[in-house]
Parts: sequence; structure tokens; C-alpha cells
Amino acid sequence: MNVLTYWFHKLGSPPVFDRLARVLAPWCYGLALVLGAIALYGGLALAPADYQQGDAYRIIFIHVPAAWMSLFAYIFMAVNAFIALVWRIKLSEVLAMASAPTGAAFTFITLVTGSLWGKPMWGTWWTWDARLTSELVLLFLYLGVIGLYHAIEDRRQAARAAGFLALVGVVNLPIVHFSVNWWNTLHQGSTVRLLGPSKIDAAMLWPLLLMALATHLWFFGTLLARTRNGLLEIDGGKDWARSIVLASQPGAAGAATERSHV
Amino acid sequence: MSPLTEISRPPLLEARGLAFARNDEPVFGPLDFVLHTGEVVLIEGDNGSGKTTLLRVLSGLLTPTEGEIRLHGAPLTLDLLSPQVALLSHANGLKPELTALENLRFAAGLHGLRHGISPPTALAGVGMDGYADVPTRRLSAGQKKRVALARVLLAPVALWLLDEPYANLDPEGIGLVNRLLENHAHRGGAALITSHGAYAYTSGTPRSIPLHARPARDLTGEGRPRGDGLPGHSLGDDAGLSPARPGTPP
Amino acid sequence: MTAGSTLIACRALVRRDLTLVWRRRGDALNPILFALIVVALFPLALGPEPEVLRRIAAGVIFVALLLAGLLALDTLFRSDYEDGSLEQLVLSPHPLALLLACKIAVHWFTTALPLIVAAPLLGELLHLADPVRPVLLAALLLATPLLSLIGAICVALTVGMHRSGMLLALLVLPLYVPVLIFGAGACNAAGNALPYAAPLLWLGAALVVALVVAPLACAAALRISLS
Amino acid sequence: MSDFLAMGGYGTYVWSSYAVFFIVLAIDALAPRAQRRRVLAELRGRLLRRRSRTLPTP
Repeated sequence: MNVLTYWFHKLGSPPVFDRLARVLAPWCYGLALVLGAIALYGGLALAPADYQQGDAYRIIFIHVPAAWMSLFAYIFMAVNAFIALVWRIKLSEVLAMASAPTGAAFTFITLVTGSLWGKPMWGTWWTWDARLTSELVLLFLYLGVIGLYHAIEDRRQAARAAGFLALVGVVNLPIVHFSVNWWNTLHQGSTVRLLGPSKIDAAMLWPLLLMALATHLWFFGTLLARTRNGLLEIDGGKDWARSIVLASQPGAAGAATERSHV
Repeated sequence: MSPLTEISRPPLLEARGLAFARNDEPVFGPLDFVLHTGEVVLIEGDNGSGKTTLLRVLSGLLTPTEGEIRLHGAPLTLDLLSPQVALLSHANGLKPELTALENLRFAAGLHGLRHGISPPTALAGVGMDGYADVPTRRLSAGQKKRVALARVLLAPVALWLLDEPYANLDPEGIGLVNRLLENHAHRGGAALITSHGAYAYTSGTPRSIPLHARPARDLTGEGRPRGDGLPGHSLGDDAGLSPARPGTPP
Repeated sequence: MTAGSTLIACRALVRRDLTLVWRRRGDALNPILFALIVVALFPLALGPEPEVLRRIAAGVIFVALLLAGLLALDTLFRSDYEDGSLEQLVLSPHPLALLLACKIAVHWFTTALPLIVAAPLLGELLHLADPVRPVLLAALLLATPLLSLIGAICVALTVGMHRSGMLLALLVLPLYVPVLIFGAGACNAAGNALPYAAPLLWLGAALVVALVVAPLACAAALRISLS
Repeated sequence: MSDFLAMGGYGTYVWSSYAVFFIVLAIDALAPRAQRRRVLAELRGRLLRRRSRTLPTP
């Protein structure tokens, strides 16, 4: 337990996290690109066409991982917001707010690819399907969190307020999903199941799972980069941040110049 | 203010290494001071030196970035604090649609009532007895300030935190504030007041905590002793005025 | 502080807020007028056929009342924040959540209740079917306090901002989705002679939970935005 | 190859989906770099301002 709390505190300290993130972020990006490329090859070239949907189903290899990520990022944000509010840990505040833009990006991708998939399958760009509707509400929740975060000037207060909203949203999210499902059965709308009850073929499954792994890694890559910025912003006067700022040159990208300073 | 009296009873209010920062920009501190019962202390400082913020931190509305506040020797929490302080801030907390008396009655309901005083007598105490039924919006700025002071007077608390109590007041009103403070100190209360220094509290033992715009070296951390964040660096020392510091040998 | 003095504080707060509404009673009619205008826009946009209007009546009334409530939400803490009485409230020795619950209750009583009273009139304008009318009233009675409670949390989060109108709508409306679905859904089910008890019960259950949780959340949110 | 690009007639939808996926994620990965430049520039300015204020005082 002592060892655990020790590491928790050590990792929670901004300079330590910054150093760790600088090392880890390129690995996340690199692995994500490699795994993503393999998954793409598997999904677009190796996997057979679906007997019902033909090749249109190949959107699944990005649509479903993006949908998973949209939820994962929200839960990640809410967990960090909770830690930040209860234990007032600076790092968690920054982590929570850093995961919001990427989460919103994945939600947006889910909606657009879902719509692009729906057009050939349902003959319409948009349908008030339970999942799409919940996803739309999720996007609004993300935008609300981001909007609130940018509307407050004090960075730490903004992170706490937006984190609080994220927590309210996480309570709301299952209720939204439940209510939208209920509403959908009431209306018996144009619900067409994208994924039928048919079992998914192994040749289709492994690229999907690999892509999901790649998107997770990509998420952590951008998360680490954003968190470094956020920590720098709220810790600007501290020694570790000052030395990074002093080492950076005007006009140059941060990443290039920091390497000279260790 | 001999060291002996400091030891014999815990001070009403004690700040150790108290600092507040916004967006990593220090607003004030680190500050050390104590406030004993029967004392009225003036917080002096230029515009933007953090006087208002200091009072908001001491009232519990803001959480200090560093340091601690002790009340009667116990570390501060909002629950412990709120029954013991009355805050007069720039926004005087009066509803313009309500009359002076209605405002005071509400305050009495919310915060409770000091023994031996009632909303009408408090209003009379600040020289506003003729205005009980006038909606507050029709009062002048100075008159509103008096009503707000009456609200502070009503509250059954020992510690007054008054932000610019002299602002907008005529000379007679300034005398009134000094009288109120004096009586409160005699009752065993204490007060921290801010002012630009124009009308200082004159009676009793005047003592002040200078809160100047922070010297820039503290912002960058250069020239500051190692182990930043530890209490002990008092701005009061810089200015040559020495607010009592606990733990420092006399 | 004893329980008795907390009760006194709550009573003082309720009396003050009611007095304030009474002194500004001209403003109290505004939400009703707003809802009336919104409802009147629909026949103008969709045409006056009673059949079309009857089908959408309950949903339109729900949305109109929800929007009217949203506009009224801003007044919940706005003036208290500006004149400094909100920080006096926070500094009072009583549980902030309880005081806020009183404020929300008064706000609901003075803004939402008149809207509910006006709802049958709005229903008449849209040829609301007779069997739906009691269900609409029941759904509104359960849904509007929920909307006030959820809305209060978001208002508390935006209280320090100067121009928070659009942002408030962005924060609040996604959270309103389930309430709208169940409330209007119950009415639609009643209109189609389907069982409508379940959504009403869900609303009731949510209201009980929100009555306990929302004032606490509101107090926490307010502490964040006043810091 | 053209068969592959045609995606059985669904090429437009499939490829535009993939394009959206990559473009949005690329923007999302580039945004932190721009943000970092902005943060660094702001902090540098703040540091300079403080330094110029510090120098006269001993």
C-alpha cells in the first residue's frame, strides 16, 4: 500500500509526469500507426465482403472503434474529474480536460461514419435510431464540458466546474440511453439493425479489435500531449515549467527544443 | 502585544504562510499574522494588492493555495468558520427591492441575531432609523453602506471582515464605523478591515498588515529562500512593520 | 446551530424570495407569454388542420414549457450573485444544500407552476385530445420540478459568467433529454390508447432521486463557481 | 485495384468514412502541438514581463 501511494504521488507530480509523458507519447503514436495499418490491411483487403451488405460494412472497422472510444473517453474523463474533485489532484484535473477534445472527435467520427453507412443501407443520412440519438446527446455533453471549460478564466476553477458537469453527464448518460431505447420501441421507427444477430466472422473480428487497440493508443498519445500542455499552463511559475519555457525558442515548436533540455 | 499574552490564549485568527494564486499568478502572500480578540487590524495595500482576495480567503469563500488558517487554534473549515465571521464585501448583499428593515430581518433569519440587538435597533445604531421602510434601491451609496454595516452588527459573530468599510461614507459615517469597531473590540470581538489608508481606524491599538503589490522576485521564485511554500516569509517584515508572528522568538 | 434556527433561516429565505417575486410581479407573466407565443407559432408554421395539431399537441406544449423554463432559469441565482447576497447565503451557518433547495422550490413555484396552470389553455389552442389532458398535467407536475432541479445545477456552474445564456442552454438541454422523452412519451402513449403509467413512474422515481441529490450537487457546483 | 477502390459500388461511402476518420484524428493530434506553441509563447511573455519588473529592485 505504501509503495502504491508513493508511486501515486510520484506520478501525480507534474514534472515527473511531464518527463514520463514526453517519453511515452511517441511510443503511443508509433504503435497506434503500426497497429492501425495492420488493422486496415486486414479490414479492407483480407476480410471477405459481407453477404448482406457487400463492401459497405467495411465502415465498421472505424465506426465501431470510434463509438467505443467515444464512451471510453467520457468514462475516463469522468473518473479523472471525480478524482480531481474529491482529492483535488492537479494532474487529474488536467487529464480530465485533456480527454474531452479527443472524446468529442471520436463522437463526431462515430456520427459521421454512422451517417455515411446509413445512406447506402437505410437510404437516408440520418435516422432516429436509439444508438445514433444517444451518440448525438453524448456529443452535446462533450461540447458542453468543453464550452464550460473555455468560458471560465481561471484554469483550475474551469477544470473543476467542467469536471463537475462531466460527472453530472455520466449519471445522465445511461438514463439517456435507456430513455431513447424506450422512446424508440414506442415509435417503432425506421430502426434497422446495422449489425444483425449473425455472428461476426473471425476474419472480420481481428481487424476490428486491432483497430480498437490502435484508437486507444492514439487517444493516449494525444492525451499525454494535451496533458503536458495543461500542466505547463497551470504550473507556469514553477521551476520545472520555467526551465522548459526558457529552453524553448520563440517560433519553434516546443517538441524540438525541449530535447536539448533534460 | 507582549509575547506572554500570545502564549496564554490562542489567537482568534491565525494565518501561517497564507498565500493565494490565480492561474498560477500569486495574488498575495505568503503571509503570517495573528489577530487577537479586542483587536482591529487594518490591511493596507495598493489597488490590486489582494486585500479583497485576502478577506475572501479568510471568510472561507476561497481556498488558500498554500498555508493554513487557524481559528481559536483549530484549523479552518467552512463549517467551523461560517458561524464565526461576518463579511462585508463590495457587493453589499442587500436586495434593492426590499426595504432596509426587510433586508436586515432576512439577514437576522439567515445568520442569527446577536444578543441584545434587533433589526430596528441595529438600524438606529447606524443612524438610519428614519429609513426603515424605504426600499434599499432608493438609498444613496453611503446609506446602503450603513445598512450593510447594520447587517454586520446584527450577526452573532466575533470576527468581522470588512472590505472598504469607509468607502462612500461622509466624515460622520467614518466616525460611526470607528465607533462600531471600537465597541465591537470592547465586546471581545475583532475585525480585519481593508482601506486605501485614507481613513484609518484611530482608536485602540492601531496595527496594520501591509499588503503591497508583490515584489516581482517572489513571482519568479528567484531570490527566494530554498524550500518555497514553507511559511515564514512575511511581507510585513519587508515593510518594517511587524505583525506578530507565532513561533518566532522575540 | 440548531435545527430550529435552520428552519428559521429557510423560512426567512422563502419569505424573502416570495416577496421579491411579488415586488417584481410584472415579470412573473413573461414565461407564460413566451410559452403562449411559441405554441402559437406551430399552427402558423404547420397549418391549422386540427388533426395535425392534435398529434403534435402534447410534444409541442412540453417543448414550449421546457424552453420557457430554460429562459426563467437564469433568474435563479443571477440577481443574488450580482448584489452579493449569494455569498452571504454561502457564508450562512446553515446547510447550503437545504437553503438552495428552498430557493429552487420557490423558483419552481413561481415560474413553473403558472406554466402548468396555463397548460390546458395551450392544449386547447392545439386541439389536445381529451384523454391526454390529465396525463399531460400529471407529466408536467412530475417533470417540471425535475427540470428545475437539473437546471439549477447548471445555473450554479455558470453563475459567475457575464453572458451565459447560450452556454447554459448547451449545458442544460442534453440533460433534459430523458425528462422530455418520458414526459412527452407518456402523453403520446395516452393519445394512442397505450399504457402510460410506466414513464410517469420513471419520472416520479427520478424526481425523488433528484430531490435528494440535486440540491447537494447544486451546492457543490456553487462553491466551485464562487471560488 | 480499381475493384478495391470501388468497394463493390460503395466506394464513395467507405472511402469518405475513412477520410473523415483520418482527417479528424490528424487534426486532433496536431492541435496539441499548436496549443503547446501558444502556451509556451504566453509563458515566455509572462516570464519576460516579470524579469523586467524584477531587475530594478535588488
